[in-house]
Amino acid sequence: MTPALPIVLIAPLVMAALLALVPNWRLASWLNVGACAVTFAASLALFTAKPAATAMLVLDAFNVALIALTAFVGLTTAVFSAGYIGHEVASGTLNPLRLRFYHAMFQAFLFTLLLALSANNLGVLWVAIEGATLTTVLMVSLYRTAASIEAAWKYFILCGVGIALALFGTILIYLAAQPVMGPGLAAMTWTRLLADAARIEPNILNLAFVFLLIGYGTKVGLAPLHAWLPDAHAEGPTPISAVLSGLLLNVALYAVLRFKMLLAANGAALAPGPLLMVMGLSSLLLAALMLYRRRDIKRFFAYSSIEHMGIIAFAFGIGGPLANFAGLLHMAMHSLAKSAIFFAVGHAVQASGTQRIDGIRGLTVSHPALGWGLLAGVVAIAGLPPFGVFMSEFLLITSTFARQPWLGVLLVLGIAVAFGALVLRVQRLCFGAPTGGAPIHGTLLPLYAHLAVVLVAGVWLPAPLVAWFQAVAALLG
Amino acid sequence: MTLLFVALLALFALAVVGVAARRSPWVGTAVYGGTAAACGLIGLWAVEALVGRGGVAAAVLPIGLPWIGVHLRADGVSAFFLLVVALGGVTASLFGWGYERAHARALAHHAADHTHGESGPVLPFFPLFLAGMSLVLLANDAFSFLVSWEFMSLTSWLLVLSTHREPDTPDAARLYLVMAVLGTACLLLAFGLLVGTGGDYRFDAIRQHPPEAGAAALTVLLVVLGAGSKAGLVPLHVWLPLAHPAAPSHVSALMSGVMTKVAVYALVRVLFDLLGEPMWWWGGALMAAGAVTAVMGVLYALMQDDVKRLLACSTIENIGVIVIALGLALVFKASHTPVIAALALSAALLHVVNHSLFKSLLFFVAGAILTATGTRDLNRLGGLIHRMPTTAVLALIGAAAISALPPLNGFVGEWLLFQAILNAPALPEWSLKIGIAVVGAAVALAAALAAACFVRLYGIAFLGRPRSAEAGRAGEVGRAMLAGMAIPAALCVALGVLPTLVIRLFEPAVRAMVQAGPFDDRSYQPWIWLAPTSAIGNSYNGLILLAMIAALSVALVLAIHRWASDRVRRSIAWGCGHDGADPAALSQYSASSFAQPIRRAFGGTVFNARDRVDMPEPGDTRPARLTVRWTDPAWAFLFTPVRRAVNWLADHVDALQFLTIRSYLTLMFAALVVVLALVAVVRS
Amino acid sequence: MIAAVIHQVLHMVLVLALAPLLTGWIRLVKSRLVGRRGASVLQPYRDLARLLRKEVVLADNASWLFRSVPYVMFTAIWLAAGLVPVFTTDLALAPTGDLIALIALLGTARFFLALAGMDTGTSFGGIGSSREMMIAALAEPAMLMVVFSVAVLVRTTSLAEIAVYMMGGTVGLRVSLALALIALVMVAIAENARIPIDNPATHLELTMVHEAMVLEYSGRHLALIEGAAMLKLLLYAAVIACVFAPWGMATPTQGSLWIGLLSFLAKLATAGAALALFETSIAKMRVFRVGEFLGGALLLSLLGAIFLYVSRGV
Amino acid sequence: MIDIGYDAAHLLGALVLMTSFALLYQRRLFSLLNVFTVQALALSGAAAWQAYAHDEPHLYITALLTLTLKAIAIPVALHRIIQRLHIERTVEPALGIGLTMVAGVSLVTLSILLVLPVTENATALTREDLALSLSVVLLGLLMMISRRNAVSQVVGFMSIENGLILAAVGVAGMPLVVEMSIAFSVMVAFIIFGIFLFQIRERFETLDMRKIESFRGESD
Repeated sequence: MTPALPIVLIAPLVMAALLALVPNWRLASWLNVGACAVTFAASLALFTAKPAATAMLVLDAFNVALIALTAFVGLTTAVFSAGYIGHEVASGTLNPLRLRFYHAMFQAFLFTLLLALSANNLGVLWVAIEGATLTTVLMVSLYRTAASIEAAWKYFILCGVGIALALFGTILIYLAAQPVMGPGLAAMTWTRLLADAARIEPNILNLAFVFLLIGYGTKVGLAPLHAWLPDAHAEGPTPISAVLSGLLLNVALYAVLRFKMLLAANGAALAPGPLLMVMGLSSLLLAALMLYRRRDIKRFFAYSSIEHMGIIAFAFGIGGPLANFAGLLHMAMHSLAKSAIFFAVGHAVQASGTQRIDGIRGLTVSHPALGWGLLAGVVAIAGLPPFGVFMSEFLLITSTFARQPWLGVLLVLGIAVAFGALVLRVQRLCFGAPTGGAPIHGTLLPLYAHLAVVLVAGVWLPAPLVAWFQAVAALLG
Repeated sequence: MTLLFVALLALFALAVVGVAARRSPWVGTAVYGGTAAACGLIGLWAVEALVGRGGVAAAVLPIGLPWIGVHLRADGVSAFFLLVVALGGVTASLFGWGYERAHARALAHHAADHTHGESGPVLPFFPLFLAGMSLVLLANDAFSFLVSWEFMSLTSWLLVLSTHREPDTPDAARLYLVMAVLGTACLLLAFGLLVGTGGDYRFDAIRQHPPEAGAAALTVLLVVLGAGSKAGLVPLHVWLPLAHPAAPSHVSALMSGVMTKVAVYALVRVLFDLLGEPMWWWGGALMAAGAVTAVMGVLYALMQDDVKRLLACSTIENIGVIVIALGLALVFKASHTPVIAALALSAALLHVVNHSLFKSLLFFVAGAILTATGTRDLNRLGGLIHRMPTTAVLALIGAAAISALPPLNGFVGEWLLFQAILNAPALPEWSLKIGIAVVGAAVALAAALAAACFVRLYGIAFLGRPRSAEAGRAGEVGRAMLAGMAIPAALCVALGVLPTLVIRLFEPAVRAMVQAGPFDDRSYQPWIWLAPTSAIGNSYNGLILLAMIAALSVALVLAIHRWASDRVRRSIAWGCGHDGADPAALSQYSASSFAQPIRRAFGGTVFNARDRVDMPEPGDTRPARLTVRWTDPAWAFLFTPVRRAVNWLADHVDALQFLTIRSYLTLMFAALVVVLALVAVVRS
Repeated sequence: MIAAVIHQVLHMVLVLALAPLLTGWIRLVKSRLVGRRGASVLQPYRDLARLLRKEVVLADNASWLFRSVPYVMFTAIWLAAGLVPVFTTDLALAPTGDLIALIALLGTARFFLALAGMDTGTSFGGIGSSREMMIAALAEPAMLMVVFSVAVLVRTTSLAEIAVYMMGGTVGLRVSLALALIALVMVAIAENARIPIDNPATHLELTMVHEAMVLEYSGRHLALIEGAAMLKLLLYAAVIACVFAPWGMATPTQGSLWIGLLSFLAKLATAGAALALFETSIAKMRVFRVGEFLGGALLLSLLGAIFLYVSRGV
Repeated sequence: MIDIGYDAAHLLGALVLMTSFALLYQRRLFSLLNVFTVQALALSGAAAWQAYAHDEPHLYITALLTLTLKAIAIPVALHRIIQRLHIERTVEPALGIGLTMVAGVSLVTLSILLVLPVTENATALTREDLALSLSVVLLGLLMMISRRNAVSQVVGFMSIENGLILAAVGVAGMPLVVEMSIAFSVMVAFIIFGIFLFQIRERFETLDMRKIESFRGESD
């Protein structure tokens, strides 16, 4: 097995331990970046040499791209966070001790995500996601403000219960598989399960999927399980908001999809599609309406994340090659665009000293680079060309309307309502007489890197990526 | 198509230049010059394509949707509309160059007392906007079509926002983008229906398998909604009078004169080409929508006091006329009388190019007025004919042309349209025969009202005495702007005098859509005569008309000055004792008072318009004031309720943000139990 | 071809010569009807000549537009008149424009006159222009609907061909034609500023429409405008005659010019008398009732167009 | 003959379920903790028995872990907190006890209805075990919903966890049970000693969630 995959996993783990010991936060922030760079490089190496699946780890068409994406967003976020915390320290909101903790947790969080993505074992997957919850809960409460602790508490309680339900689902899967492939690891290994899926008792699978959907779905942020998401995004440090939206939601959804594959391969089990569609549509419509009354900029974009997770869930729910392809593309595009937006928001909030939307005005005038970047990000997330989100929404809407007209109309309605809110806000944020004039810390490179990728993807997708997505789309049924 | 690609790439490159070199003093010249050149290339290519080989050229690029690629194809229709875009692009760049320099100078001049501060960037988006429109016309698969369509909306939105310091721009821009996206959504759904589940988004594939009746009907509805919202069909027009004027004038010209035509192109492409054999009622529906739009549009225009808003509303009217012509063409195509269909379609296309010309011209005029006086409010203008003589002449041409006066181009379009309408008896359906008579009345009414509307515009703005100090101080604008106005003005005359040439030019487009030409089975067709086949023995000749008018009036002048007196005495006009006494010329008719008779005749019922006259007591010297209040039915009955509904929902859903953790847990628990119960039920 | 050109020239001269005569005739009949002796039918010629000799008094802020409008509108109307066959259908200009073009030419004249009314910047000009445009806004569609119903019947809008077809007598009596005729007459009354829409002889500004517009004109300009108005009146009479009573008119193939000429004079005389009778027997209506009057005309013409289909499947 | 293995496991499982009913029933925090201790003991007993009966030594670790952490450490810690904050007397159920009971019973029936039919081909013990643990999970959830006090919510959460571990040990030959239980315990520990002890207390000087929830999102 090539060293690439181990490096991807070990680098963050080691760095997490190491960073816990580094007292100098500036050094730590750059070590953080370095570690992420290593991870990203290794993840790119995965494209070339694809190791065979082991009992614990697997690398296939589904997760290879997501791993690279995760490593990339991790890297850019680390770069962003280096500048971000500089300002936080300067303004005295964070002390070095907490920063040590923060950096360690950042790496640990990346580790858990990468582990979850590359896990070939249901147990490992569960442990990884549980670890991700733990680390993020602690980082959300980093500021120690009442609001942040309340957010962390809510996050823990809801996602803890979710995780518990997911574990129960996992046990049920094992229970279903064990008669077929005997006790032991085999009955909890993706590759094996997928191979013998057809012989597994479908009824238990159904039951298990319900628990897994509700469980992991909580972390995806699907309505009505979404309540933790906005507050966690709003109260934590902005880099964490970026990775929460950009990575954690994707990984949780990834878990759900793996199980969906299992059901699809089984054949006799209930089709989970309608369930996903209902939850997706409700998330979409709920979030779309919620956007109108938000006053806190980070909470605003957190709700937009819920909206997009809804769209994605709907896409996988309706299924079929086109919709699944659209869903996968949308996952990637959303994580890039949304984290880019959070980068911009972080700078904007620091520049204007408030998180209230009313307090931020005319960014394109006061900070042109930042303002236009934010605008571009919102345009991208709103699904306007030439950005990648448009392609996925195009595929989704057209293919849906051809098959389920009414659902298509609902989908379009939700997207349009959300769009109205986005335009309303972004115009006020980016145009008009400017408010905050403070200079911004750190580089805008991460923001524009993400936007560039999203832009390119909107115009041209590399063939191997397409091939992977199509393969996975076929598996998702 | 190489030439075309070069031009398009140049446009994109110019956008980059506009960003990169934004500090350089020459950037404006470079970008606008380059854009003009690129548009010139596009125009040349289009003409060559039309004259040369019926204009079919195709290409596939390895980008866009992975398994489809970007399909581009230029047939006659695309080439024709490309020509319209190119014309608009050239003139708008020329005008915009001078316009922006003038405004930069004004800004530098009184930067101190200038309230608005510098405006947002225009340069990068201007060429992109043109490129987007051209790509819409070239796209030959659903994806690239919608990408370019939405790209067009996006860039124009940003162009509108370049004036974001103006008080009412943001709302206009927002409404615009939301309406644009709703329109795109409709088109998305329409293409979803056309493509089906196969996922083959190529237009060629759609052409091979046109949808069956039900789906086709739904598609028509969706396309009319989608393209109509962009073109400004009532009641989807509400954004148009707000957004078009908000942009800088040369952009307004492009949005009103050209972008709406791109929407018309979408209608033509889908209804005549992609949907295969039409049903007669499609055309009926189009005509109904067009008739309402035409009449309502011009009535809106008559209610406006803002020059640019007035022009935008008149765009609505013209779009209505074009849509009526399209509907006629569709009806005749459905009833298998292709030659008449060709006549109607020619009328539509001719009106497309006509309107793009005089509407650009008039928006340029509005821009010139804005530059010279700093206001767009009719009631603060007046007497400009003395201070902006050249502009006044060009504006007069524009006003006369849009009022469909012979021998200018506007009239030719109307003439062709009426010739097509007069063929109604050839139709089988009774409803249509009678309906078309009504539609004809609507067109006539709209035309007559349009004349009134532009007498009002020109008379108030250019004639009479200045109604404000700014208007009194105004001066003629620079050469570039004048040139930008002169080109379309000249073309308006040329097309009016020699319409047959241009109709011949776009005959390939007509042929491609209705498989016949307006002059078919006519053995000999002298090019100075306009005598379409199906215009039963009727003909029109603008050239002779113009010559006669010129000759007769010259003769008249000479004769009278030779035989009768030619003495002239200047004196003060009888102004009811107001002579010098009202410097603000308040005794003059104002824009509102001019529109009053028509408001009385129509406004009361349509807009429930109310005049309030505040007449001072005798002896009181303050001037009487006439205030007009009116409501737009489209807002009152459609948009305000929708907005209210969304707000109501938002208010009520918002409670979910503020629940306790326990209630959220309960939600989760409920979800779990419900789903479990569902599974149990489904299984048993 | 040569003949057509000669006819055309004769025609243009003829209409020019007859226009004041028609006006004079109407005035005479009117004054006789109200029991006055009245001025001679030649009075209009004298008036025009007098005006032509007078000097022009221009408002100080009148622009070049104000000075050129009289010539433009006069030629436009004259040209329009040149399109209407009166004694022969064999006219060189006939194919240059049909009824629609004719209506549009009249529109051009009106457009410029309305502008001229606003040029001096007095309130009366504004009143006149705005009222004139409102009247036109209703009159023009009515006129076009008349054209529509005639054209649907005759399958052409070229006046010459309409005349020929009507003389063929294959049309017979028709409801829709009757309606169209009534509508056309109403339009003609409105367009020529006759009672009950407007009073050509009024001196009370507030009730003026046409007169208010031209209030600032004097001398040769006024002469041209008056002349144009007379031409317009003649033109409408000619149109009605040509469409609804073309009998006696010569065609390229048959009929003699003299008969055509005499019949035309006869038609003019009757039309003038009828108009005078109508005007003496009715009172002027308020300006804001004009809308209803012309709306009625529009409806009648529309009905006419629709009745075509009802009466016999065309 | 009597299958002692089955009976013992059955007995312990049932005991866990009974205790979670008892948890629902408790009014006072201390008694709540005591009942929870009993549940933990029963659970570790079940794990140990499973380890012995099916000879899966790694389950002993689980048993031991449960015993030390849940039966001893956490209850003691919670006792401390309760005493320090003087909230001995406050356990006010949000729903009435009776209602809670009814809900609990219906949940148990639901879980039995769900589990039994789908597991025909599993062993009787597994089926029982699964049904029991599902009921325990649901009851734990119900408890979290029906209590306002942070301590009792944590207790509810931990009883959910107990239910899961019961299920895990019940299923024959399930791998990674230990790892999962460890991960879970770590989480709980982190939460309790991390957020819970220090932060909430230093911020609010209370454990009543109503106070904490006054800082709900967008209270600005």
